[in-house]
Amino acid sequence: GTDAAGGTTVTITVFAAASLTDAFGELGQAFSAEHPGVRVRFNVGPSPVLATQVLEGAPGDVLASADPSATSRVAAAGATLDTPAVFARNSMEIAVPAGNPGRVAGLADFARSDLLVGACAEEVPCGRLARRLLADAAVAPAIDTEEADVRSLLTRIEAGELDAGLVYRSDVLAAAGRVEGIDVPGADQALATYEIVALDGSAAPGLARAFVALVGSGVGQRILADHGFLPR
Amino acid sequence: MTAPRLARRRAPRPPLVLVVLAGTGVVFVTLPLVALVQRAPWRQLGSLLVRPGVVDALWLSMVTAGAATGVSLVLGVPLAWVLARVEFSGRRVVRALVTLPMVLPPVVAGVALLFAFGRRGLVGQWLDTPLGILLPFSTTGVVVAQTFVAMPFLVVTVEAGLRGADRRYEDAAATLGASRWTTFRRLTVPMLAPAIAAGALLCWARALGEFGATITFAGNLQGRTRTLPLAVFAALEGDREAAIALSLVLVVISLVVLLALRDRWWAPR
Amino acid sequence: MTAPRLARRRAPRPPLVLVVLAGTGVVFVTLPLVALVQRAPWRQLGSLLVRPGVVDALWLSMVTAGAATGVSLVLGVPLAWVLARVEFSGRRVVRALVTLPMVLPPVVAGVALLFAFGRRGLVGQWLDTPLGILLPFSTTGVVVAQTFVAMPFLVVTVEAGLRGADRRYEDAAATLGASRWTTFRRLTVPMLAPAIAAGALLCWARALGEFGATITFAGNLQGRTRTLPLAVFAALEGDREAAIALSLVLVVISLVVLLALRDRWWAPR
Amino acid sequence: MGPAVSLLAEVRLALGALDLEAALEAEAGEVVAVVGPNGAGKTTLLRALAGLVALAGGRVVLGGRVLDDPEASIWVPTEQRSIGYVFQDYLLFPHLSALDNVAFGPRCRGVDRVGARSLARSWLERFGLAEVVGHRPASLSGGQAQRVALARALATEPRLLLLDEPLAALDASTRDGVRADLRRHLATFDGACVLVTHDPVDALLLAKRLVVLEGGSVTQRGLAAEVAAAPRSPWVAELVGVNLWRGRGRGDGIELAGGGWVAAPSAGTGEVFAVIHPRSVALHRRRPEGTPRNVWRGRAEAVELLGDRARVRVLLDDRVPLAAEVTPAAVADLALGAGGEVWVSVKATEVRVHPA
Amino acid sequence: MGPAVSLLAEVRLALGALDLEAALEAEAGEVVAVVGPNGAGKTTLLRALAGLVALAGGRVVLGGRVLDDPEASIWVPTEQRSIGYVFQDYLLFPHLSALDNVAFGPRCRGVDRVGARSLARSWLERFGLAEVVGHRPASLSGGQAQRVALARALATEPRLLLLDEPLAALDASTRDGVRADLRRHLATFDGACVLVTHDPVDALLLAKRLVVLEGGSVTQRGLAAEVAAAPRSPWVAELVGVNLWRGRGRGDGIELAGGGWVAAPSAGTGEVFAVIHPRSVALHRRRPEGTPRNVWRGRAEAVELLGDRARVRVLLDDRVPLAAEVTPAAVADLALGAGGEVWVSVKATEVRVHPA
Ligand SMILES: Nc1ncnc2c1ncn2[C@@H]1O[C@H](COP(=O)(O)OP(=O)(O)OP(=O)(O)O)[C@@H](O)[C@H]1O
Ligand SMILES: Nc1ncnc2c1ncn2[C@@H]1O[C@H](COP(=O)(O)OP(=O)(O)OP(=O)(O)O)[C@@H](O)[C@H]1O
Ligand SMILES: [Mg+2]
Ligand SMILES: [Mg+2]
Repeated sequence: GTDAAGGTTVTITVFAAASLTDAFGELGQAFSAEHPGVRVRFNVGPSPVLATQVLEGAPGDVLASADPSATSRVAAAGATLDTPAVFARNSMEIAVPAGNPGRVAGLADFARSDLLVGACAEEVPCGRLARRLLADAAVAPAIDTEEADVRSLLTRIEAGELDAGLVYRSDVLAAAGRVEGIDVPGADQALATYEIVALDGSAAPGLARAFVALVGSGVGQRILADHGFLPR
Repeated sequence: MTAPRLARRRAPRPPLVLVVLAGTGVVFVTLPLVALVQRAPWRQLGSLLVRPGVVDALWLSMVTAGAATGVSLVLGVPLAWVLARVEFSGRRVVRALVTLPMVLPPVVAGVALLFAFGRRGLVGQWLDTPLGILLPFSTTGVVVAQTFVAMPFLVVTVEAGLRGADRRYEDAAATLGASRWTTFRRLTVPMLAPAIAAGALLCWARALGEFGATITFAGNLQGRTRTLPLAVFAALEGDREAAIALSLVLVVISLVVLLALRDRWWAPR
Repeated sequence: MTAPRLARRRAPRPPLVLVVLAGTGVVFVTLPLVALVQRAPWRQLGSLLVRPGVVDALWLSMVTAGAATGVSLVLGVPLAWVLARVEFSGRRVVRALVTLPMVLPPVVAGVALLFAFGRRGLVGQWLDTPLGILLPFSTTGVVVAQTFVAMPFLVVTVEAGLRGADRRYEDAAATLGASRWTTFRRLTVPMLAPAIAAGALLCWARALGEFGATITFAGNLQGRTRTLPLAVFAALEGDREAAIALSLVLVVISLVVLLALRDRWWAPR
Repeated sequence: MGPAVSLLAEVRLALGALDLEAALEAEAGEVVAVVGPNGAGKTTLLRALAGLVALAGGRVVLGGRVLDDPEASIWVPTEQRSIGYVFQDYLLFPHLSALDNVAFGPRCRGVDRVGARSLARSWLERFGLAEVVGHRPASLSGGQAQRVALARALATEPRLLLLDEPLAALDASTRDGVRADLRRHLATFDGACVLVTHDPVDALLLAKRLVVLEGGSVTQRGLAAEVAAAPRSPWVAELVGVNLWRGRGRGDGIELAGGGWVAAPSAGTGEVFAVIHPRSVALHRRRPEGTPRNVWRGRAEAVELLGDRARVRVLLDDRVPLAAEVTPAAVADLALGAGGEVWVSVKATEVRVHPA
Repeated sequence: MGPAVSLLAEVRLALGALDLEAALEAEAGEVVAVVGPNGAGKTTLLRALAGLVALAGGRVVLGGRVLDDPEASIWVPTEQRSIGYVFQDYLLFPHLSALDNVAFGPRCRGVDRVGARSLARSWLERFGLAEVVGHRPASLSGGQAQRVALARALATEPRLLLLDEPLAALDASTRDGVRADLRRHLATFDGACVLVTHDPVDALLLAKRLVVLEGGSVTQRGLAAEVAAAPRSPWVAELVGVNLWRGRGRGDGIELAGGGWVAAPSAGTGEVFAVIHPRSVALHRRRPEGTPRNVWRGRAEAVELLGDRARVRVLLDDRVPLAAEVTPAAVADLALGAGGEVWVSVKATEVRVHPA
């Protein structure tokens, strides 16, 4: 198939990291508004899983990943149309349950043994960033759990099971009211990067590239900013 | 007057130890469910159910879990029979292999399925190019993933049932001229109804709750591969309340199915 | 000369339909495993196993899955007995409740456990402040999560076994002066060995592969709550090869356990 | 063993199509045989005494202790009843050896493992089962299984023994031995025993009193000899081997219920039973002349050779069955075969009459 | 039914402690009774004929068709053997009604559902089971279950009937009826039939020839009358109700194997059996004077009353058992009781001698 013609509906499939679900939902609507007759469909999941799916021949048009290593793996295998581009960044904040029961003030509190604190596992980007921030602040943290992703960390904080955790700003925003965010000094030194690329297997490479372009455009960046992401 | 007395006699004081242990078990399992229900966003539930995608996911879950159970029955009951009744070398190995998917972390199971049935996979490559069949990202792929993960539960349960059964009834059937196939159909399967029902239930439940293998192998596409657990996953990202509400939908449906099916299937002979 | 002939007679030509279906089942289940093994990074395996954390995770998985199976046996077999043998109103509801954790998406199961046994949970709050017991983030928490998710498999299997069993043997035991407790211990349990073994196996496998509920409820800390599936998941994020290798460790261990236990437990009476 | 025990039972219950209503008494040390046709409710009666099936009404009292009384809401569960039960299909525990099957009861009643096993062994040896103590039930022959079941029931030294066809699967010689052993055991046994059997020899040899159960009701009861001498139902008559007809007494004869006349002295009036012993029945090829007052025409249905006697089953008027006992030589002389015509004569003095 | 069928079997196999080695022949339309003590291997023999247990050696041929021959590696599976088997414990399918149990066989052999059911119903009615056609086995009485099993086996019209104690659970009157019916059926049956039974009456009435199996081997075979007249083992003797001793002939008497002397005319030489009918045994309180040449001292072990006869079991020299049949009056006269001393006399002419 090619671009929309004669009123028939064309569907493009965007593989998106789970943390982008809501923002990309809006982007998809914006894209459909720009391209009548084109529907955007999302396949959301953990970034490495998405990369594996692409590498195993899953039929997708665009890959938007929260983990650059996943995109580079796909690119290295020659499964992309272009080189991956950064389209958003995210900074870290301390999240505490509503009311801050642990009286957490800053990174130094991560060393307190009377608190239950958590971070992501080292294998995932948010874990690496959290460790870098803690190291920069010379804090030896007493971490009680290393979560596999930000979301489960956030779930835990919301439930009051943890007194504090290091998560993304966008996540704090999404969970507004249930968690409170505390700024971390030097957070801009450790930013998560999000990459997007059109895929080689796309049946509609034109549309795929157009979607990538939309994400990088002013409209796209504004939508992302609304969801707490920093500009690329 | 007779009926209650009969009941009274049949069940004289169950032993305290057993009742206490069983009670503990029930409380342990029920508490989290109660907590979940208590914290559930009941007010949202109505609006949630009309959200686009939710009904799709629900329907897809029912269809795929049902299909996976069906496929598991068709392949798994004969498999259990062969394992229990036919002597062949390597039987233990086959039996162990068949039970392995149970212990594989589901995501890895999904990866393994991709390796096998993906477009570049061991078998998938032959399905794709000459035949044009693509399992991943199709509803069929969801069924494949669920079957792979859930069938072993059926096989193990039915095999245990077969091993516990008195084989001499099968002898009797043979003297009446029943081939092994007839015996299987008219004797083994009906006499094993409780074990098969239990196995199918376990299989169905495992398929219905299946997440890791499905998202990895079949992806997460609304209307095609996004089953309810995948929808819960997607929802957890933004709106946790919605995710819990969705899970409750799953729970309620299972409850209805369990309550409805039980008595017909489980009646003691 | 006698032995092989005996074997020949016992198993005259199994019906083709069954063999074909069973074979299809085996192939279907085995293919992904073969593909996984084929693509596994065998060279890495050695270095992987000596990585810090891997042995910890392995050991923790064994311990917690074993403990969860033990707890499930202690609570689940009596529960199955009560469901199968004691008549009480609401029995169907209890039975349905007990089977629900099977269909709950594991992550939601973890959330439910948090709601119940977490620091602010329904029961957890009383465990935490006055008693100082904190289940999440502890190895005990892992066992709790695994038990919650896996016990229903045991209960359903054993109940099916009990319903398939001939109750008149229990009558006979009563005439010999055996209390229901003695009957349970000395008659019901031994006669139900195949069903209990099958149930325990399902339960163990489910606990060993358990991921979602564990990570949600018990967290993920090396040496304390990071079981092998959690390690696999973490590795999947970074190094897929490592993840596959770790899964293979799980597979090999299960294979060893399955091959070792089977014959003693499953021997037909 | 405890003090002398006696059983007093009145059982009323409904099970499927069966309405069982039977009273039963057994003095201390006494054996009561329950006999009756298949499906009469014998097994169900035993199950009710054991507490395995619920009474709808009536009561069961053993040695002064009320075990079951629905009206008074008293009910003692089976395991507290001190009974021994030999089931019609044995119900040996399939996962235990013969030895452990027998040791199971003593173990439940508090005997330690070693004691229970040696007790079990001695019971098994008593019944000639020394060779199969280690066998599982699946590898026992039918007769061996039945003896194990008997040993298992006796080993608990119960106050009430319930034996459902305990010797049915035994071969002739084993049966004699086991019966004698059982008899000896019962002679020193001060509990009550209820024995269900189809074998008149077992009934007559083991029990003093008989209770005849037919279609759920007791049709006759009394000392074995009394019952044999004056059977009150065709089934009992058949059991004890005599012909029994029912009719109305007319002074010098009986008008049969289904039509027909039997000459008999002092037949009395009202409903009566006519009992004719097969030995008193003579068979002829032609109509006999002479003193016998009862002469009927019939058809020989079957000839059974029982050692030195032959039993011929004759159908009179194509309707009324009659058994005759003659010598094998007579069978040959008469050239009897199934379906052959035959004349029957019975002297009126040989017809015994009992009021119904 | 097909053409006339005859059975030719030679069975050798080992099962647990049992070494079975037995040959069996049955002509077309003939019934062979297999009798023998419990655990002799009768059931195992039937199972081997049915193909449910493997032959180690020998062969089974039915109507010219080799069913089993390990040497030639021929083996026809059970379901292709056209047999009917009544199992000792019935093995009725628990999930099917009596009707469907009986209809199962015809269905398997290609009869349509309606036909199979009406066939089944007629078989059940024939055995007096019209009332329980819809019952599941769990709600059948023992005797009803056995008749259903018999009907199930006969309904397939097999070429070879294997009946393992087919009448054991039946009450006396039902038994006579079912036996007569079975007899009638067997008379028109052109297949072979092997009947296992403990009941001499069944054996004598249903079968022409007997095979006696003891400890896995055939100890005697022949026409029923021949076997009864010249039993060759104590068990057969007991079965037919006579005393049988083994010894060595010494012209005018027999030296018993275990020691002791029995006077008998023309005792011959070599190994012989001495057969003494219980009726020929006289009992006395004091040492009798007179013509009887065999006089022994013994102890009365047991007295059994069988209707108008009493059977006394005497132990001679605390070792050799002997059965005597006397009148009940004699028992009273002698004041016989278990353990009482008694003198036994047997006229030498009453001792029958057969070469062993
Ligand atoms: N569980 C049951 N449900 C319905 N009917 C039953 C049940 N058990 C027995 N019956 C019926 O009750 C009647 C009596 O059965 P029971 O077993 O007491 O007979 P029985 O006198 O022991 O006969 P038999 O001599 O053949 O063993 C039978 O007609 C049987 O079909
Ligand atoms: N599966 C088996 N394994 C081991 N031994 C067995 C097995 N089946 C039977 N036996 C033994 O073989 C012998 C013969 O058994 P079988 O059942 O053939 O005897 P039977 O002649 O039918 O006796 P009965 O008259 O008591 O039914 C018995 O001693 C029994 O213990
Ligand atoms: Mg009965
Ligand atoms: Mg037998």
